[in-house]
Amino acid sequence: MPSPQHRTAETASPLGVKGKPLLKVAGIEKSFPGVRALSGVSFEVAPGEVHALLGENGAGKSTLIKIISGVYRPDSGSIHVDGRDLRFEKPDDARKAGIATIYQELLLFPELTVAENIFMGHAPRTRFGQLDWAEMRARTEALLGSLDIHDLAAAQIVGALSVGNRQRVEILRALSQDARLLIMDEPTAALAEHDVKRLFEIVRRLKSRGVGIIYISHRLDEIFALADRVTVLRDGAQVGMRRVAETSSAELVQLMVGRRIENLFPKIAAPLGAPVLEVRDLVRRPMTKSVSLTVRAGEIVGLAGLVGSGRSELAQTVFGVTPADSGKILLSGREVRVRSPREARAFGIAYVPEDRSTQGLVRPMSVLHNFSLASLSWLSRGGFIDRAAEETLARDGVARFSVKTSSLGQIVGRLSGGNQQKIVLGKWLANDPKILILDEPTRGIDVGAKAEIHRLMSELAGQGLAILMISSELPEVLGMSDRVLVMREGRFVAEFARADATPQAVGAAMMGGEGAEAGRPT
Amino acid sequence: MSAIPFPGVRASEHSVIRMLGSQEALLALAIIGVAILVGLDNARFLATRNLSDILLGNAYVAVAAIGMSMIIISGNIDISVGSLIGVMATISGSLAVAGAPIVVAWGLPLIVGVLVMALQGAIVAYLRIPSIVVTLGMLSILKGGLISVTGGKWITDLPESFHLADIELFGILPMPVLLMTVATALAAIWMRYSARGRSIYATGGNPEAARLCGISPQRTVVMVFAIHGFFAGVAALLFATQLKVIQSTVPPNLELTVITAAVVGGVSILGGVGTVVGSTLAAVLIAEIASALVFINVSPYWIHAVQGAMILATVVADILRRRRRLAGALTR
Amino acid sequence: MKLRLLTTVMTGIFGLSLAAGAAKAADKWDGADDLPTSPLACDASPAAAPSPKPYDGGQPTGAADKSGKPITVVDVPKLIGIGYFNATSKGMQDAAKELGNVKITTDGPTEAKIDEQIKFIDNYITRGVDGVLFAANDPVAIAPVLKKALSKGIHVVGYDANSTPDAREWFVNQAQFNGIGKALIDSMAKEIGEDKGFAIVTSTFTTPNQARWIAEMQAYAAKCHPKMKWLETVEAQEDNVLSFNQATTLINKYGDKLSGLFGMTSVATPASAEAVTKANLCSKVAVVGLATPNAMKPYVTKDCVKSVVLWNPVDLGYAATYVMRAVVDGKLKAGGTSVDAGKLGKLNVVNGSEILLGSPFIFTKANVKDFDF
Amino acid sequence: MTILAQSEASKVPLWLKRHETLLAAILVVALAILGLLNERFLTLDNLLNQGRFLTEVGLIALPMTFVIITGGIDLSVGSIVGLCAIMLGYSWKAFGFPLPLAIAFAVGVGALAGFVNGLLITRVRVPPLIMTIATLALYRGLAEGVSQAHSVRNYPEWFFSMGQGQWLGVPTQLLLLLVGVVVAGVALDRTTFGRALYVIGNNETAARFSGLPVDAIKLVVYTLSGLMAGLSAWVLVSRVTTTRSDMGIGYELDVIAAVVLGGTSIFGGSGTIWGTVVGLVMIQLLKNGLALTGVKGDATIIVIGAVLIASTLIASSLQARREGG
Repeated sequence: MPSPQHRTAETASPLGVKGKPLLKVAGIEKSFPGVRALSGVSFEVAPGEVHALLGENGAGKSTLIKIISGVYRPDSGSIHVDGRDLRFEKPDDARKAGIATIYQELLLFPELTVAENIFMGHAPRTRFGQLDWAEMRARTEALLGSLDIHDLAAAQIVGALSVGNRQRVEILRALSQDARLLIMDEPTAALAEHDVKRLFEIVRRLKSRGVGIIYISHRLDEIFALADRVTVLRDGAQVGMRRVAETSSAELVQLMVGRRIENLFPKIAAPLGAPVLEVRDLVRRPMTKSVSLTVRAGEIVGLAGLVGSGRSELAQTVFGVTPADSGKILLSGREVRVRSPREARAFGIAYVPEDRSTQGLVRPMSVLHNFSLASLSWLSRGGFIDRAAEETLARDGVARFSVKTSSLGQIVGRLSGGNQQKIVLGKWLANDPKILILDEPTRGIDVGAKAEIHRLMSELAGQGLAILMISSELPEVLGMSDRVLVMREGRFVAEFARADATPQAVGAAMMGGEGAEAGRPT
Repeated sequence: MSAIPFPGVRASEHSVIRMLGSQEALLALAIIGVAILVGLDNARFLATRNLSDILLGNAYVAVAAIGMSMIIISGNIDISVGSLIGVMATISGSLAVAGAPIVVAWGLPLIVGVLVMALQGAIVAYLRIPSIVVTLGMLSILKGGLISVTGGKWITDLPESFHLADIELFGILPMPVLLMTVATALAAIWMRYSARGRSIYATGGNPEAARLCGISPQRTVVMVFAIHGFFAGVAALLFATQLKVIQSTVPPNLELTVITAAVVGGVSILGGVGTVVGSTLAAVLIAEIASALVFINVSPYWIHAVQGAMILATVVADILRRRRRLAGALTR
Repeated sequence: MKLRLLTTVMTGIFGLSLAAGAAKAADKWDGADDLPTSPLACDASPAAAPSPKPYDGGQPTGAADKSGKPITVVDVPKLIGIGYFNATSKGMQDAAKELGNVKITTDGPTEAKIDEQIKFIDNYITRGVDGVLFAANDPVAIAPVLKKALSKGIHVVGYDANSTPDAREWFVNQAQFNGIGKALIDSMAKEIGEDKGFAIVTSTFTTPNQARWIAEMQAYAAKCHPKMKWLETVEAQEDNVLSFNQATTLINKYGDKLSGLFGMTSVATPASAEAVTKANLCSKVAVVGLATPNAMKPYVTKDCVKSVVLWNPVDLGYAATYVMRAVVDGKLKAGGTSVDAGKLGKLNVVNGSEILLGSPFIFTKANVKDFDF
Repeated sequence: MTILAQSEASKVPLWLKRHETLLAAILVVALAILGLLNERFLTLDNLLNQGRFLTEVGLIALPMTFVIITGGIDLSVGSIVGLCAIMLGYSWKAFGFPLPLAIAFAVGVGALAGFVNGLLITRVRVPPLIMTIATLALYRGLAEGVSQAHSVRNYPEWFFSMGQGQWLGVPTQLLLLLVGVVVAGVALDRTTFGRALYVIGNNETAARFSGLPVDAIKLVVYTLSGLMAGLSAWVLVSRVTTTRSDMGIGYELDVIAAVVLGGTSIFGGSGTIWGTVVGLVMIQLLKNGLALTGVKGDATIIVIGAVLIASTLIASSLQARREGG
């Protein structure tokens, strides 16, 4: 990666901070039932500038860009493009204003060709209003050429492309409607190393053409490599704006993490028992590459890593959603083969998934039925559900996790994120598991609920439960874990004892930047 | 991490050929294959007369299948098409007998078709009721309505000029075949070269993305149903003008035959792919097989079994094929 | 892989169907039922009057005596919405008008479905009528509900398609099966000669009347026109486009081997005629069959079809109504030998409990215009 | 039924209860009106008799409720009825099976037919709609092909007891249906199986992540659907005393209409047997009542079609309200 001096030299000229900003948002507020997503965010992007948005999950980055790209409407605040005050009713408005967004989950038509995907919705026409395929193909080739992309052809079917190439198609689509502001949401999260390099080249080209870019990433090294300025969000609020040339990763991490480590509920030291979960050289292509770990009774092992580093995939392999290709899983020393979540549950493995609404809960169903979901087998005799027992279970759950709900009949879809998460947790604990895997246990929930869940976790550990916690929030990892494992590209790259797990060291290891060798590589 | 089990470019070029070629080529092969097989058994089968009769007698299915393909591509289904054709045939015939100008007798059914289908499309798109329910309901409404209005009285003494299907352009080119080919060609071109045509694929393939591209899935669905209604109208004309009598009842199992043609034609049920050329070829194939079964002395009662097996085979093959081709997409 | 899948399934199905094709019994014509037949004499001489058979119909229990009083009657044909049954119900209305004290409504399923027809009759039993006229979709299946009607004191008279005798009182027989068989085969022989081949287009193999007729035709042909060659029977539901396609296929399949086509239904005959016309074979392929005049006019007037065999369905409905009235009035009792049917004069009772409408009617170019049904 | 009724409160979402009460209310009103229009309508005799007629459709409607709750659909039931009827007669006449065995065989064939549907739906992931449209044609074709359209008759007297006999004045098959209703109702309402159906219909992923055997359950559901169609075929054959390949044509429409009318969301995730029963009764009595009051058969078809669309509208709007927030 180029050195800072070189970077500033290159980006100094087009850095039109003084020039009229391309985009200027001010005092953006947005809240959802149960959560305050954004409180008064303001920032601007100049032509030819790469403006990075930094922040942990749930900090409000995604909400912000969804507002800028017209998916959400802000509760208050203004959006100016070229000084014109605009109200975006629908994504199309933003598009017309020259704003294009490349989401993490690429929005493409897998059955259609590259050219069609690029020009869908604004294709060139012949005099007779027919699609002009020749023209379309020509312009596609031109676009490809302009970005030196040679392994893509206009006629290819998008469904068959690599993730990197599909992303390029999205970028081309944005350019084809000559977007002047490009929003990239974690563009590298899913990319292989060489794809990342090519993405950088493309971003630099766009820069030099005066395209403004909002670049969202967790990876500090990328921000230093690409961005001119960086705005840091925390809990929906703007905590600082820095010019990249004048800041350091330490400062940024500090901004992101803030001083919250102290006011987190710390894990109470509990006596560690015998190993409960042991994983040996577990392989599940493509995301999990020979992983080994051990979790002991009463221990909380934190699994740090960036989105796309393979943490959730590992968890789901242990849980049997995507059974392992090879490797061993031992439960309390006994080797087991987990081929489905059903078997996993039977073995006493519990998994609180990262995506609450699609994987964790049945939103249209009641609190009662969600609580008992994982326990039906023991709640029923001869297939018949013991309603009394089921209701007691749910009541206890509501009481124990202080779930705020009007009744057991309440539809969970209507509850706040925090209460929903408590129910998912309760659903699994009701099945009293031996090993609990938590995937982003406090994502997108308010601080109060967060604290409660953390207290609960250490309480459970105290009772001898083995917990494997995946989290993208450093303070959470650091605050809660007895041990921190850092995962990158499907492998463990570092392990820290609680004592020497500092934000800087762990953060660095996660991002693979300088200092990755801190901590004993495993 | 490269999520792709096979190198992106080569595999995809491979699949381009597959996409454009496979279904149509396969069907063309099947058509020829059956012809030869049966021809060996009884050479008369290959007589131009017989082949053209097969086309003449079934062109209306092919025409109806064009619209059905669009419906399925857009991610919907229509069970009411058979009844609608019955209704429109009756309207057209009654008008002709009542002495309305032929143009009216031919034109009105088309309009009725468009309106009825557009209505259904609107219910599906805006009231968000699955097309299966809407069209099942419409099926019985039309069926019952037709009989209670006409009392099933046959329509006879149709004016000579009414018989569209009997017209032979330049004395050689029979109208049904002409309409079938022209309709197919136009539809195919429209779906390939017009933005609206492509938007059908987009809506069927990925509604969310379509929306973000400024395409309104709702409007697209209504449009598709309306177009389907138009083709159903044309089909009804061919159906009505073929014989000197119009039964003014609903042709049994017609919807099933039409859906079969569309599906066997390579229209993917998962929405988003397929061509009307395929559906037309499939319609021809089905008709050919029906005739072949007689030629090789098989009870036509097996025709449904064959149809069912064909849909099944095609759908399964299609799904497996897509699963393989989209493996890359699925792993992420 | 797709191709393999498709082909395997296709070949599988073909194999299956071929097997079935081979399995079909070759000893009798397709579509003929397996009941005993009674072919008439070859010459024109009327059949030796069948040995008088004792009354074998059923009897209503505790039917109110409505002789002379107005009655309401329901007519439940195989299905509503086809020309043929529109004609029969027209005849019934005519008769009702003449009699003045009969009210008839025609109602029935839109498709010839047995269980639907049963439900209709049952509903009318509940609703309460004095008489039920029916044309059975299935002689056996309809029996229980008809017996139920009898048990409720409702008079039951069949027409066009019979049920098992004990399930109804009388059946108005449009023409004895062997009579139709003879008429059809004779006129075909007259048109194409003795040693030519012909094929049959019928509705479905399960429709009782058609099956009966085909059986009688076969028996009569074997007896009187042994050299005529039956080629094949195809099914075409009650759908005229399908009938047309099937007829066309037959023409193309057999070429000059085919000199005649029988249409066994009022749908199949015009469709066959159309097929012949379209193939420009009017002079070469004769079409003989059962049909209603309106549908046949174009072909008869153009000399493409010489003769259409059919009793007059209007008369059939008309007669059925008179029989019903006679039964209610007690004028026609078990053992009766004839019944007065208005403009049709006296109709005779044959084999036990059937009233014979008369010999089948032949429509020709001369008279076809005089009919409108 | 009572178990189901009083369990509503805790068991199913409130709105559904409302939908059913609403439906029941409409039913009562409709009956009252029809009753006034024809005194023979609201007689025990007529009602029991209607029970006889709705049994065949009713038996299939029970598993169809399950299928639709899981978010699927089964259009092939009508054809399965035809196939099973043929198999019953054929195995008895042609293979010379003793009649009881023939019945069992027919029902078995039905189950197999359903199993095949389920297998391709779960393994190959063929969309249920298309899978069952295909088998709608295939199974009917097999029935027609195998039978060559020859019907089988002359069953022994005892065989008709199911279709025409009665027990304590109640039609035999109606008792069978009642048993089926109670079993299905309890299964859906009280068992883990029933619960799983709702979960799958509402969120299949969550069902998998909670360790439910999703595919196995779906397979069972479609097999059940076929099996009940087989039973229905037995009842039908016994009622009409003959076997024809065209039996059961169009049943799928009646069944789906009843289920959807009963408040089961065609999108899956909600519905009750109780509702389905109300839907069934409503349609049957509507047909009967209209016929008795002099409405011709063709007109009743129109009414049914309209009612179907309208009821789905209600259901889906309630669905939307339910998912709000």
